[in-house]
Amino acid sequence: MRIPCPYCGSRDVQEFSYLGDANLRRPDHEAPEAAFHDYVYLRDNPAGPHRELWYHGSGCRNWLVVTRNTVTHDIAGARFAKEPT
Amino acid sequence: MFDKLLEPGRHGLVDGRAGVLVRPVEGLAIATVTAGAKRIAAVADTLESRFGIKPPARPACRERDGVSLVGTGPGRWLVLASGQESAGFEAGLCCALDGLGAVTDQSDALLVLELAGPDVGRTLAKGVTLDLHASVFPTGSAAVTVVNHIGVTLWQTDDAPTYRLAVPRSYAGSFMDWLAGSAAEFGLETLS
Amino acid sequence: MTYSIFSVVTNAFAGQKLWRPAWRDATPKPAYDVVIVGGGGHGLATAYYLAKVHGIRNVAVVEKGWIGSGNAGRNTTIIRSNYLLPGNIPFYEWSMKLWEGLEQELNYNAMVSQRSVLNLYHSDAQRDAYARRGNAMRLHGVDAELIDREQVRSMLPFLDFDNARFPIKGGLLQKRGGTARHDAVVWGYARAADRLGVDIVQNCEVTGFLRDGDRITGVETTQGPIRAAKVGISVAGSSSRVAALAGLRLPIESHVLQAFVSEGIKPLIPGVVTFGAGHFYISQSDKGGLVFGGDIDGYNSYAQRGNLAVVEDVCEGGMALMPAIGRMRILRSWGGIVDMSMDGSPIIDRSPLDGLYLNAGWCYGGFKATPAAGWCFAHTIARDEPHEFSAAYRLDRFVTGHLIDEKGVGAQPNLH
Amino acid sequence: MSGELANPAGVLARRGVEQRSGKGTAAVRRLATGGLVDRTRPLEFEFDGRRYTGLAGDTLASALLANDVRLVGRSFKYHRPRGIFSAGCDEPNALVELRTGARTEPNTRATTVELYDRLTASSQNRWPSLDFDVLSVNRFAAPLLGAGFYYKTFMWPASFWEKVYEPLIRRAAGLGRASGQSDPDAYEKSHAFCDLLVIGAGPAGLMAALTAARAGARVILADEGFRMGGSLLSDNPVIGDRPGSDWAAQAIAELKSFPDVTLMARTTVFGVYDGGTYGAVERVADHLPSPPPFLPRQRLWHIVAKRTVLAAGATERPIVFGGNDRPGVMLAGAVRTYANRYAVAAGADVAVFANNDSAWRAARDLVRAGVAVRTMIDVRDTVDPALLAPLKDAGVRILLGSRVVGTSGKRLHGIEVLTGGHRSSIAADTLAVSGGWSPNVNLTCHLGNRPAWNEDIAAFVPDKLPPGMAVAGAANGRFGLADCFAGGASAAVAALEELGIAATAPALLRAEDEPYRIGAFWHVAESRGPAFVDQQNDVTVKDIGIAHREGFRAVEHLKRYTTLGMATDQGKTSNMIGLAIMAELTGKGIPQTGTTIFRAPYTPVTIGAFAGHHRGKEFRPTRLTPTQGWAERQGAVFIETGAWLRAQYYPKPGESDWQETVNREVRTVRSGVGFCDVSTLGKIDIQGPDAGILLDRVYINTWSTLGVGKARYGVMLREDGMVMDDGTTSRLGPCHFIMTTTTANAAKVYQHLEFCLQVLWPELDVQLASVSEQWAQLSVAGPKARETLARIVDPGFDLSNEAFPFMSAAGLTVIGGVQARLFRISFSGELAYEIAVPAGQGERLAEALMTAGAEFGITPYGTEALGVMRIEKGHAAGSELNGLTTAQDLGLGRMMSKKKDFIGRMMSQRPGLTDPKRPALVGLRPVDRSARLRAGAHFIPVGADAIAANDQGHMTSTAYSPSLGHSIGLGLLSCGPSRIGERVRAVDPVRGADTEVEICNPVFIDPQGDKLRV
Repeated sequence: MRIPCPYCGSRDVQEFSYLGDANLRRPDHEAPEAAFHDYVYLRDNPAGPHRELWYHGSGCRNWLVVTRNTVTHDIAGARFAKEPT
Repeated sequence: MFDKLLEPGRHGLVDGRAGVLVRPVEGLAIATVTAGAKRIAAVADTLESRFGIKPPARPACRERDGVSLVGTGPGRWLVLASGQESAGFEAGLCCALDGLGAVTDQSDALLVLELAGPDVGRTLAKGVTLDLHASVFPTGSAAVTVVNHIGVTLWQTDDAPTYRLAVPRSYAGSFMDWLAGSAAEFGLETLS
Repeated sequence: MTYSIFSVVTNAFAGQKLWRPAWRDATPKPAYDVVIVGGGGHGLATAYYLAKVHGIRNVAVVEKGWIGSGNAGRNTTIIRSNYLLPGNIPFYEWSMKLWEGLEQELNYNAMVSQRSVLNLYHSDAQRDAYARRGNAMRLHGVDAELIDREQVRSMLPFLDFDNARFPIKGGLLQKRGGTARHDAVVWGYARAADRLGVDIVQNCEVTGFLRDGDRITGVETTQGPIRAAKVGISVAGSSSRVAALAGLRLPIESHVLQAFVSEGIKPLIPGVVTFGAGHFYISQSDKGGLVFGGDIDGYNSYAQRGNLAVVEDVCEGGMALMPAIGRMRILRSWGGIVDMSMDGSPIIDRSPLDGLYLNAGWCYGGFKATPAAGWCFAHTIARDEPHEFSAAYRLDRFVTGHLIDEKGVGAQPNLH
Repeated sequence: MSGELANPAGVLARRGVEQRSGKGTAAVRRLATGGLVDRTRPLEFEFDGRRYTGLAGDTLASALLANDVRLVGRSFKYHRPRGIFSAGCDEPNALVELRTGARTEPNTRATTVELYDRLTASSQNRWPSLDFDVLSVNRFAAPLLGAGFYYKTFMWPASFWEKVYEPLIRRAAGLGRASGQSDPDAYEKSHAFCDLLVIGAGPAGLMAALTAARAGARVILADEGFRMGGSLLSDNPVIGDRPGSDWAAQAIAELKSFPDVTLMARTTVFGVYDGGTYGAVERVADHLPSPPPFLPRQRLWHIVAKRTVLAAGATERPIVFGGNDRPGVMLAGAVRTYANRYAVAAGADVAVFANNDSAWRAARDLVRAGVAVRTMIDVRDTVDPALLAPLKDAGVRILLGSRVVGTSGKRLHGIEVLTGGHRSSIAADTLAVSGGWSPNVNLTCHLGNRPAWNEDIAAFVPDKLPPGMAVAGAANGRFGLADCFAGGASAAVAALEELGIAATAPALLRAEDEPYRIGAFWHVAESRGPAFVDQQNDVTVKDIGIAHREGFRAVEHLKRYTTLGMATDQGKTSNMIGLAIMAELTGKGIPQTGTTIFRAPYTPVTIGAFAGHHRGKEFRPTRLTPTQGWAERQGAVFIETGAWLRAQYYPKPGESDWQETVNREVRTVRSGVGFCDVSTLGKIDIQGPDAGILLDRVYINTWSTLGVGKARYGVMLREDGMVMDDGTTSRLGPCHFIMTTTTANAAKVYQHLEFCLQVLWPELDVQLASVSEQWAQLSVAGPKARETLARIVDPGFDLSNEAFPFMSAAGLTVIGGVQARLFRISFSGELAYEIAVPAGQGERLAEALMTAGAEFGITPYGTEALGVMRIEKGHAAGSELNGLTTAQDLGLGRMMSKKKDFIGRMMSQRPGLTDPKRPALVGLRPVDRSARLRAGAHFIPVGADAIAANDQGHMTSTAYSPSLGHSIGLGLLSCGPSRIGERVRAVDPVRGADTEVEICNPVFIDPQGDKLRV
């Protein structure tokens, strides 16, 4: 698998480490415990397109949001996580 | 440190001229310069006015008067200056940037190697997972990548082609083992 | 027909013509007491124990493909109970005990073979961690031995003892561990359940749930609706997808785990061996193939295949540990979709919806759990309460913080 | 076990050689003319101890046939004698043990082994000899050993399975033997990139490559064979007015002239992966007695291709009939290949049995080549007259509407043919069989696609393809030569067009485009004797019947229950027939029945190739500390700790064992001074106006208030509330911190901080840089630490307790102008400093410290003494920071700020994490001071049974404390801190220990910490 890093270009998956669902948002610290439980533990885990976080640790050290199909592994695109959607 | 890693001279195949030449690039002051998202342009301008080189916004290397700027990430550069004293070089950069961006001395963190020879491409292909073909990775291209499980920064300095690799100090021994093994079939000549 | 020396010989003379189907290919009735979703080892074992132990025989197992087409037929067939944490050991030990009597119980030879499982250690810290684990096992009455380098050498002389990057210093040995023939486990449970009246319905995919408010009353399937007083989900790899049909979100990610088998060779590796300094474990099947695997690919996936990086990582571990297998050839590789749970441990529990029960989150350890998972899930469904051996596998443990994290890596499924 | 089996055979083999005094026998079946073998280069080889001669260009199989060796192996289950069946990687029978000793390669297909001089091979799965094999008695048990036999028996008595049955089965199973010795050859990996990857160098592949090359594209052409050309070499067609092999040679020569074209012979593309990545294995030296110096045996290629043309050809399948496994029964295409390419007559008296036209052309070629073909049998009632003519002219007896029902002879000497109700016996030593051709669709299916059924050619053909792949030629179900050329060219043109490269198809070549007609026919129902579908696994038509009868009708159930297609040939010649027979039995059509899944690898690939050079010491890189060289000169003993190699201890002459050395190192530090390289700790440079805010959020304690020039101990949690890492972080300037992490978590923490800055709080203005490699950091500890340091810091820096108290940090210069950083922090509990200099100065600093501390008896110390002293001080480390402990568990709960949010705060409040009964950190000492404590022991109340119900925690770390003169330990004990003074048992059944211990404060030395502050 190759991931199109917006800075480095197409790179082998071995240069990246995977975190998971990129749609999760860390709750505000005033939020109830239940919100943190959902954030830390519950996942949609879809079969199909998935926005997910990858860290290009052996490259430009950027966190990326990669849109990848979990059934076909096709990658629709990738952007820097720090850039607003 | 280099001579401790690999005996100077010929390794692997001995007959014919060596397919790969390697030499350490010593006496470099090296620093990383990192800019916050909002100040990338300002930092780039400062670096340009100081070194007369426009810092690349992509993975590339620009060189002038013994100073090289290698793009290693958005708003992040590796700066290499030959014949400069590292602490002074870092201090100088710090004041020039004056808090605009972060400057970190890496002069002792990296072993910089120069690789050349007719078989350098075939040798690097054994570890580098990038396309180094001239049409894709011409002179001036750079990449932060991984070779033999070792993170390296790699850039091409001329069309020979000649490459430079910055290897983390603690991994230098293992890297040289990999290089010697991978170049053995072509013959490896270590220069100093 | 009961399998016996008599029936085997009779058939030999009858040109094997007397055999009957191992299980009936049933078409679903309109309603059952219990419908189990998923015709894998766990689902079929659950149906078997519902009928055998709890006398609930009006049961259907609905399978979207052919039985055993999921992880039951895609694993590396290892059975063991060498766990660390109190929530796990009694469960897996009960599973081991059920394995030990399985052939007689099912009248089917699942080739349960207790050839031992050896986990190698390569540092003093790792030795102490294995000592802690071995001691925990012993306190639970499970067999465990801590052996040193020379004992390992005498068992496996062909390991790399002289030139290893991470020297072998010893291992944790469970002699009762070993392997079983994975497909035979599925077929054995299917045949035994069928003989107790359980309907096994293949090519029947669940497309939704019948519900009455917050109560589940059956399933919608590609073969029509099937009503049921209770529905149990046992669909490793697809748990999130099926649970989503009932509107539930689970603490699970689906990941792909690859496994490999080599060409058959004469016996080389006596038991199961795991490498402590890389991702590699191996055993040799009765047919002679080296069966081995390593880490999951590490990204969410529903494709039953992986990528080269992991194949290489596994083989690098293999060559680092046993350079004698360099000339052996990989014959087949495959991928299974595993439920990676958020603490690396499974869930056997009632769901928040009445009438819906959950058996999920087995990560890559589901095969060895097959008998006990069936046993405990059947108990939970029949009695509406957790079985003592699966009492820790509650869905609400993530809320309360009573996690069962053998690896101590936290809520990061791809690291478990 | 393998040894017992092997040796007798080996002995016989050796005797065989001696008897025959190394004289090569004549190759009686070599044709006088033709072929693509080099008659000027004879090669000697040895099979089962007997010497033979072959020619350069032979495979082992063609050389054996040339020498009239028909019997080469025994089958898996019934040990039936088997011969050479095919001429390629689809071979089910002719598997041999190639080479000897540590280089032994079991299960090697004789049909793909390129002959080399002094090649040695032996037959497998037979004892004592190939001719007389004891286990061939199994065939008499055949009525018993049907599909599923094992599942129905061996259950009585229960205990016998492991003890008796299974060992016997295991010994009988498997084919070849592994040497059990370390593989002496090297392997490596490489990476390649191209516009167009062409898989297969037959007519379609060569044409695709030529088309792309002429358009200036970057092309890789890979072929599994040692000579490119595919069917152009085996079918001997005429192109224009020249032999196909000439045209192939010329095409290859032209391809070689392009700088951006790479020809990879002996290279199998075995797998398709995501993102246009293809796995291939190049057999660099398998055609040589041993790899030349500096060359690997095999090389694994990662080929990343923008586009791919699959031109992998097709595989012939047989027709299944009684006794079809007898040596001498071969695939028609193989017999044709042996004649055309290798100039070998497979037999002296050949009959052909087919259901399609290709076999008639095979027969025609055989006649042309001078091979005696007597009989042509076709199940069809009529065939194209154009096919009949040449055979009629040659006097071949033609039997249409006929089928072979049986065979005779150990090696084939006769067949029984059924023609319109009449059975007749026909003499033949070779039967060339063809049931039609199956396109090699494997690679089109590796990403999960299924092939589609094509009625016209009675075969599955590619359907949905992997991204970027096109299929051409026979692999696409187009068997005509002109079709192959045209298909290859147009596939290349289309692929390049998508890449914006303009290409034009070469002018069409004049080639005979012979029609291919087939009458689908799978097995002969009227067969006499066992009819084998999968010859290697001995799966018969009857076995498929059993599977059907018992309900194993899904094609995957059929495969798993009967083992059909699970042998080393992956059922290349058998799967199709097996599923056709099942379709027949169920009455479902073949497309409804479907195929099993095609998976990588296409043909088996060595584990060594996948591992490359990553074995032995090179399994993973080794990180060396800045003082490695110096420590070596000191005679230090080193130990692997994760990726690092570190000094474990520094023995002195006269010290009897490591314990004595470590005791001395600890005592020296506690009474004088010592130093230790702690450069392996992670060091992260944190700069920017919001650095303090970041630290407030990642650490449980408060940081924004830390003064410049000060250091502080910090603990960070995972979001789930468990401790992630700890370390000391110092503030070097208003916007500049330097964080230290544990050695193990350095990379993880760095990634975590980047996550916080890029994903959680991108608004924070903070920049990170890892400086772990930049600094050599030495811990200088002991009452004499200050006096020692005073001699190396440059004048002007005030080391006094007042000017530089505990938990201070500063930049300075040492040993004459070397830039350095000094931190007054202590892991050992002594007056201690950590001093950092640029890594290149590390050894100079070590030498300077040795000199400076000489009069105080300074000693370097290693990881062992470091560990002892941290345990004496009750500091948590790896075995306490095990990912299952909370700050509370480690006695650090009070550090948790109530005033701010930080990662892990919320989840750390869950009942399961705050339960007062949770095991918490305590110190432990043996009641009997002479007893030795061991980490991993569990705590059981005194007088209670050693059972799980009474388990109260475990010992995490232990050491012998030279300072206290006895063994000490740290542990996690339920309600521990409230039980100081109580006693429990440390139970360690796996090491047979049960020691009563006293619970105490985890800080054994200087609990008030006075020594730190002097």
